[in-house]
Amino acid sequence: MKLRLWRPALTALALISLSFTAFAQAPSTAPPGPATAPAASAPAAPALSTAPVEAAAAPAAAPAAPTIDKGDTAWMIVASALVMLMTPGLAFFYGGLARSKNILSTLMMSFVALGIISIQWALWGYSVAFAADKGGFIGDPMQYAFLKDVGETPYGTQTIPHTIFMMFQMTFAIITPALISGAVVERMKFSAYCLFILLWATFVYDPLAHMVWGGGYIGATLKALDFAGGTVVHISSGVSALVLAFMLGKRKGHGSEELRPHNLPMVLTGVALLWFGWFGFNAGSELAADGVAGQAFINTHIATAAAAMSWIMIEWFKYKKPSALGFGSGAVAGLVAITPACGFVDVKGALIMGLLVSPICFAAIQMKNKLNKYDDALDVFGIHGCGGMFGAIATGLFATDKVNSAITGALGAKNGLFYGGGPHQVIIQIEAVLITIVLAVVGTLIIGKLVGLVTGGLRTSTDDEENGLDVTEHGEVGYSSDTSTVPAFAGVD
Amino acid sequence: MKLRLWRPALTALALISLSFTAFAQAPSTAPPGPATAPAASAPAAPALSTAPVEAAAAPAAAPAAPTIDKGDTAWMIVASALVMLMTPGLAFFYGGLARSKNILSTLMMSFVALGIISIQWALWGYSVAFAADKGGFIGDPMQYAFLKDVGETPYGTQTIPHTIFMMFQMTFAIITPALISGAVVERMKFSAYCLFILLWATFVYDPLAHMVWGGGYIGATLKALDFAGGTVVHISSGVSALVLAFMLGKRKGHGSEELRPHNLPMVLTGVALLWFGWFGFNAGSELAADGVAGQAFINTHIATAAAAMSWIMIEWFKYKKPSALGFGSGAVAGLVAITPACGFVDVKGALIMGLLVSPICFAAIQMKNKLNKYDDALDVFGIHGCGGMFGAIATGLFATDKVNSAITGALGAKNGLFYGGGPHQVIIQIEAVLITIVLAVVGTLIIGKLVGLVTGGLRTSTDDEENGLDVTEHGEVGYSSDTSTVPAFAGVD
Amino acid sequence: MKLRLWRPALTALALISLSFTAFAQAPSTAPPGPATAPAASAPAAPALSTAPVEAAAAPAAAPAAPTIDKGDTAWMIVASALVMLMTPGLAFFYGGLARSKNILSTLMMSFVALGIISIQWALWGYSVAFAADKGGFIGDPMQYAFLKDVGETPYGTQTIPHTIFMMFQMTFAIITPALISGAVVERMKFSAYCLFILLWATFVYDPLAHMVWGGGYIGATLKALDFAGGTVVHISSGVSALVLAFMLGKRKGHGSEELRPHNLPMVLTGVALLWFGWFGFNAGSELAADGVAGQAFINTHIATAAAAMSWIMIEWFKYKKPSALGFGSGAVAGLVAITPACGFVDVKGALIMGLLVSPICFAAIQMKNKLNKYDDALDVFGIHGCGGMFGAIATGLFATDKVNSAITGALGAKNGLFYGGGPHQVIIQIEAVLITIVLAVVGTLIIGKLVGLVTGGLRTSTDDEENGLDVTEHGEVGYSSDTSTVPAFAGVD
Amino acid sequence: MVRIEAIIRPSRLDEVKSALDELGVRGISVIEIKGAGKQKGYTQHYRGSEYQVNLLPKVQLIVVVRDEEQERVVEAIEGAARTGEIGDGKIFVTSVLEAIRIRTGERGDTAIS
Amino acid sequence: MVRIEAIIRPSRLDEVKSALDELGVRGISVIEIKGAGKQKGYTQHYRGSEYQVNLLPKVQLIVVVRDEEQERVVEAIEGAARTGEIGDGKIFVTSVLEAIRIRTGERGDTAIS
Amino acid sequence: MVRIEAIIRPSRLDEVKSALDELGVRGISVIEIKGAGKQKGYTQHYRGSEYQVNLLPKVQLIVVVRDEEQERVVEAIEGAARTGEIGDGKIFVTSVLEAIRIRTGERGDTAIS
Ligand SMILES: Nc1ncnc2c1ncn2[C@@H]1O[C@H](COP(=O)(O)OP(=O)(O)O)[C@@H](O)[C@H]1O
Ligand SMILES: Nc1ncnc2c1ncn2[C@@H]1O[C@H](COP(=O)(O)OP(=O)(O)O)[C@@H](O)[C@H]1O
Ligand SMILES: Nc1ncnc2c1ncn2[C@@H]1O[C@H](COP(=O)(O)OP(=O)(O)O)[C@@H](O)[C@H]1O
Repeated sequence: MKLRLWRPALTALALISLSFTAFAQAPSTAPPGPATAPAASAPAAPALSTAPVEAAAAPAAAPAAPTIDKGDTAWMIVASALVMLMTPGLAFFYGGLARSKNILSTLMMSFVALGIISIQWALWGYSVAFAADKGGFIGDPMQYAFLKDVGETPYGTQTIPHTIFMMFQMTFAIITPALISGAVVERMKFSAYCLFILLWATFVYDPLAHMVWGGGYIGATLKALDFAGGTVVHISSGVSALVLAFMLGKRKGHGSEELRPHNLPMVLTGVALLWFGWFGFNAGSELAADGVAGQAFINTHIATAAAAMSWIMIEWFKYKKPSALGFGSGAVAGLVAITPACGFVDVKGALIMGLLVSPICFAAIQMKNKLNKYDDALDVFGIHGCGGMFGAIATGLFATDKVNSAITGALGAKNGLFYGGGPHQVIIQIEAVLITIVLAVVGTLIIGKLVGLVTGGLRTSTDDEENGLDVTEHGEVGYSSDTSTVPAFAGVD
Repeated sequence: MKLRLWRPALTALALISLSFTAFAQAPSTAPPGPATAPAASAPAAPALSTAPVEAAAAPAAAPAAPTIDKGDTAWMIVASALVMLMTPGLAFFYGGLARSKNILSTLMMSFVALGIISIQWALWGYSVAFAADKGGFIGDPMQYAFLKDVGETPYGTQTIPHTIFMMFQMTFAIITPALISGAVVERMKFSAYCLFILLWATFVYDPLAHMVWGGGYIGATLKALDFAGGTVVHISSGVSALVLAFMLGKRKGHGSEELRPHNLPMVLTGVALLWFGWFGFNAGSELAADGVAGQAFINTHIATAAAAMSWIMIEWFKYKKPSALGFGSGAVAGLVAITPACGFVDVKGALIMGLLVSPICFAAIQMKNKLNKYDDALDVFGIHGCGGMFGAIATGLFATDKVNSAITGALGAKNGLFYGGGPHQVIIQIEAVLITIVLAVVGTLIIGKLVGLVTGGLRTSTDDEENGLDVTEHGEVGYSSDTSTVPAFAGVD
Repeated sequence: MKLRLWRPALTALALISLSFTAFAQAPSTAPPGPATAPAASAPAAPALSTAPVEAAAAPAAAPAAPTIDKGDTAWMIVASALVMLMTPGLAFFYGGLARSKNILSTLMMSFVALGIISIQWALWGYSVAFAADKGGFIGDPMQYAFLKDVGETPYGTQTIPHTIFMMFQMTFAIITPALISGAVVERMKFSAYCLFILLWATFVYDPLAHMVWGGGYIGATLKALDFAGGTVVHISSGVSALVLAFMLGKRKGHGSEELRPHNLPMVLTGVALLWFGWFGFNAGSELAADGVAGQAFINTHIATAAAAMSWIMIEWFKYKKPSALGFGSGAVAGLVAITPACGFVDVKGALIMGLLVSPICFAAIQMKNKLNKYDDALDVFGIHGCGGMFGAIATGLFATDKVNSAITGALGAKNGLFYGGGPHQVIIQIEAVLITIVLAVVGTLIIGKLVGLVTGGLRTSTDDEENGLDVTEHGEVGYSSDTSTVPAFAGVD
Repeated sequence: MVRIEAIIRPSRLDEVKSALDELGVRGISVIEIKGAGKQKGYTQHYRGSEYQVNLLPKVQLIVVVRDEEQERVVEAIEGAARTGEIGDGKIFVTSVLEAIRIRTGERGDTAIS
Repeated sequence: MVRIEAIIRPSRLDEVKSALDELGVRGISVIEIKGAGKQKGYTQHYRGSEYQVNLLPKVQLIVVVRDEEQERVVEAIEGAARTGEIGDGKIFVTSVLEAIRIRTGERGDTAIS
Repeated sequence: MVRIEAIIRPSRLDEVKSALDELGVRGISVIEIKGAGKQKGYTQHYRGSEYQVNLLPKVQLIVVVRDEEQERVVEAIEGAARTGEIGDGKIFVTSVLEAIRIRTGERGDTAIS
């Protein structure tokens, strides 16, 4: 079976490489950098188009000199810091769900993304995502390479220093590959993982971010709506996680041993940091401290609360035991679902999306357990993949220009099905989801295969897996007893 | 004894219900919403009255078009996120103090408030608290129901989107019932707790918030000072906690077994998050990034530092062992005490309040131990109740319009006893405290009784209590060993 | 040997005391308070000089009425909160590295600094650091004593309330002595530690802060560059830690027992909070939400990411095991190194500094292990001392007025060696480093000796050390089992 | 000498310790263990996966006493540890060949007195 | 009665429990321990300091059974715990003088049935 | 064979392990326990409530050796674990009926060599 999968994948790789070359040669069509007039051709990130309009109301006709607004800047500095904190938050969310012999290995898979992707983003990632569009697929990899010309002068018509916008986007680029790690913990080689996320960020995330927010096909041409990253962040990582889980195979002991979370308070620590940081993620995606940011903020919170409650309600009815893990899982599912919609829907929409996403994700995980075909260890596909798809499509149902006039204005999209826009936007949203899925599946297959060749397989030895990756991959243990040479029990204890 | 308590309580319930009905029919007297001119009749929340004055200095006479200030908005978005983080902070503060077999149950009592109250607030809570005043007691429950008309246009004369103000206030509404949980952990049914906080938020918190900040009796008529929630948040929750502790009875093993905190580093994690988030709580209550916010910020910090030191000094003299729990308890006591005063007093006042609150709370807890009549497990009454009362009254001693001109200006109050205002304000503060106590006691008795009827008693079975609520109520354990079916020791270990 | 050390130390003490007296009598030369015109003689803190220039562009010639900018204020309130959070972050970073029998004692050494130094700063510390210059060494200890005149009116030409600036600086004053604790954990008396940091803050930190940022010799006369505290915070604490480690002697069991970190996830929690808070520390040091803050922000992040990666790369090559502790140690080293440079260098400079600092710190720790002469338990000197020195000197290599025009403008410094400024600035930076080292060594020796006399030795008894300081100094244990009187194993377990 | 190994409920440890104290038995060792037996366990759920847990927290007490004390000690433990509910635990007695007090090198009965 | 003390790999605990269950042995006690033996340990590094760790996580099972069950129980444990790799562990059998069921005060064989 | 159960101070574990290593004893099992005895405990305070703690952290070592090794092993442990202060701990020796190496099925003395 595996062999058959590789063939189309390799073809696709060839195609992708080809197009990369092609784009690189094509002349820049609409450089959104501050050097050239960004006016109408500015990358159609939702925030990009709405915020400046309000901020620079007076000299509306003359976009020549975008000025920095200190209030917006203050908010976006903080928002960037908040999103940065989400990656450690994710680390603890995942870490608590792992077994204690893999706690450090699990934490490191998130933390190392802070190391690798930050540098990748500065060197070329940001340029691939946000420089002048090349064929609707990527940005000019050279234009902002090494953050050349990324200084104080705002990007496009924004009102914050370009550095801050770049940094804000970097934090998204960091957490997305880290999300994937939840599917592969407890058995993937650390070296393979590091290489994988470097390539995945470059060939999957960066182009996708460009396509949606950087002036590429999905955002600027298809005119799909994705306020804060439903497609770019959650569907892409969730689907890639699923593919990678298939490629890696199940953990040793899956099905026979009981693989339970070793530290649920740590999981809730992660949930708390994610929830907190997500305000930066979602409300920050407006790139301004304005009314849309306010709406995005409350939508984020309401959807999360609703999803957390709806998850424990399911458990309450099914098992009579509403669980802490259920609350946390629901909260994350709610955060995921509202992400693409947060700046486009009203509170009612947010509430409904929150209430609905949990049954969907819960069912998806039940299905996984029944099928028993793959071992998506911490349910990245179940929560981020499925929750992300639901959110992206529901955005096409609930979006309304009453909340954000840019929808039918600068963004050129339509209102949602339930808000008088007809099925138009839903279909577009589905198209965006499909493109994302294809890119994620093909990209992950190719990159996973390649990395496996380089690192001699993606998986650690069975022995290493049994002893735990903390000791075998990192040479440490998470919890140590004071009794000198007595390492802590493999348990928390 | 119990029977005798219920009688006046039920009478009070009848009265409360009656007044609710009455108010609901009465025509709205002074709708503070953006639709009508809020000018002088604007809800007299401290922040509401001071911030805009400064912000809109130029067009002072024409309050017709309150404009959004991006600096204020940036700050208040962040402040809301900070206060949201306090609820998880509280969860860890309490969680570490519980025994490990109840760690998740204790965490969940705080986290679930993020779920339940967020939705309650959006549906009707906010409206009850902040819509047009009805008889000084509640706001019109319909006006903002489902957040109708809560959009970008500022509330009253504020300078931030209405959504943000609503969200900021929501975070207060969430943490307040969660505070109560500290008294009832390790034995209260989760179902009973959920129902209790839903009703308590509706019938105790929301009216109280209205009375103090929403244009109701305590703030607008009595003209008591409460900058960030000494009465609304701390006294109300502390007193209710005491009542509920009486209603529930003591934990099994109380007095015979030693019920010690299972994880003090987790307690300090909670303290850190609470301290951090409290800056949003206190300085954010100014609703603007201005000088009063700055003063509130430093007062908060100084009082907290002083209270933490003063608590460990007591321990140092008494036991020769200044403890980490003492530092944390003192810090929280200091945060509680300064809450009503932070925007009204100078640094000297804050320092003195911080130094004094710890001996008071310490003595209250000693008294509890001696009396041995009730089992306020994590000392909610001892710290929030007593610290809150001290803070509310001390506000009447130290408030000075040198720090905040609104005291004798828009708020119509007087300077404190030590700052030339005579005993006037102290007496008013005491009245506010008493009203709060009565409302909390009566409300909790009635609601507690009602909930007990619905859920078949407020307490879990003795067996469940012995086995720990994590397993019996939530079907999980906090810490698991890797040794598959060997659940972690009931201990941390 | 020890005797010989005390002689020069005592001489130095005499000299220091003398100069204090002298300065106290000297008339104030350039009071930077808001009362007098701060114009050119304003304290040359980097931020002070750059931010207002941009903010108050219009009335540039008339510095009479510095106005508050709400965007800057919003950012600086949050930045202060972020830096405050670093001290608990440090507590967890250190706490996880200690053994579990000393977990609370280690945490308390950081937390208590929040208590002690906050009060010290309000009473006299701020005044010593930031009031009118006295002989280039200290500020007038009376001018701002008890925060007299520290209100809403901005300090110097700043655009934020004076209270906020004072608070922001306070958070620096708090964390710096706490940093020292890493060298002395697991054996220093808590009483001795408390007294030590009180005196050290007063006689080492405050004068140093004044000399660098408050208008004193190093900043205003020597014109050394230190954006956010390479000398003031890291070198001073790192060097003092080394001296104190020598004075205390090694821990019992050092060399024979294996003294391993008891909880590495807790270490990573600390790293996460430090990284997050450091954005406030570094970008906040601009005191404004502007382009330089943006640059400082991204430099901070890039250097940290690079240093974390470079540390695990060393481990990867040397042991084939890139470790979580290595990642965390590298991240902190990167944060330390970029601190003095963050607002002065470009991204390339930040990246190089990040990549280089880890090998330097790693080698320093290796050297410590080989020499085996002192027991700097948690490597304060290895990371903060060495990383800080590297950073301070490298600032003289990479600083460029392309990034921050104030370098060659208001600050009167030169560009770095690699940016056309010649060796001038490097030499000045080295001088600043040397002055800092001398002050730290002499100050610590004298204060350490004095404190030892007062508290009857700096060290706990060997028995107490063996039993763990949690029980013996604080009367608590960190982790307790539910089995009533069975305290948790001395181990986590 | 005999080695008395008692497996009891964690919540009875305090009582048992007091009971032994009254008998004059000073030295004991305590271990946190898990036990399965007649006492029924419980079910845990993690995202819908069910885990049947039948190893429950118990405390194991080890007391080495002179032969003649065996009966009294066993009875004291029994009395203090009994709740009458399933899961109270067991006491096992084994024979000890030798006991040594490390501090002094004393052997036999004096080592444990 | 005999006290069978088996030191096994943590990952074999489930199998061993099932095997005993099949034999009808219901009561067992389990302790998490560390063991050193022929199985080689591993090296840890903390900031360049090397720590050689040779105490590895094991699980100790205690089962008290009637003398006649000894062989079957030992064989069941052996079979379920064996992987054939170094580190599988040991079983030690000691003689039990007396067993008491705390709940009922039953003694001897009936205490453990 | 005999089962030597030594209760020692956690801080002496390294020494004891080395001493046994020198004797050629390779296999040991280690358990973290709590012990009460002559050694005095300490007081904890939590918000003014006093908790008297007299169960102190100890380490229990289990070594099964051939009868003839008993004396040498006991002496080695004694020597390495002794500090001379109260609380050094105890060594208890019991008789082992049978030992089995799970990996190979070997029984008796060869199982533990
Ligand atoms: N045969 C046995 N061997 C070892 N331990 C046992 C045995 N039988 C019971 N135990 C221990 O005693 C505990 C209580 O036993 P259980 O059968 O549940 O209740 P009871 O002792 O009241 O009949 C078990 O959890 C287990 O730890
Ligand atoms: N003589 C002994 N006394 C006590 N425990 C032992 C002894 N020998 C081995 N063990 C325990 O058995 C475990 C496995 O022993 P080991 O020699 O590593 O492998 P194997 O049993 O396969 O030969 C050890 O980790 C230790 O816990
Ligand atoms: N009779 C006993 N049975 C079981 N364990 C004991 C007994 N006496 C002492 N111990 C263990 O030995 C440890 C040390 O004993 P203690 O009386 O404090 O000091 P010492 O052994 O130096 O006289 C105790 O903490 C306990 O674990």
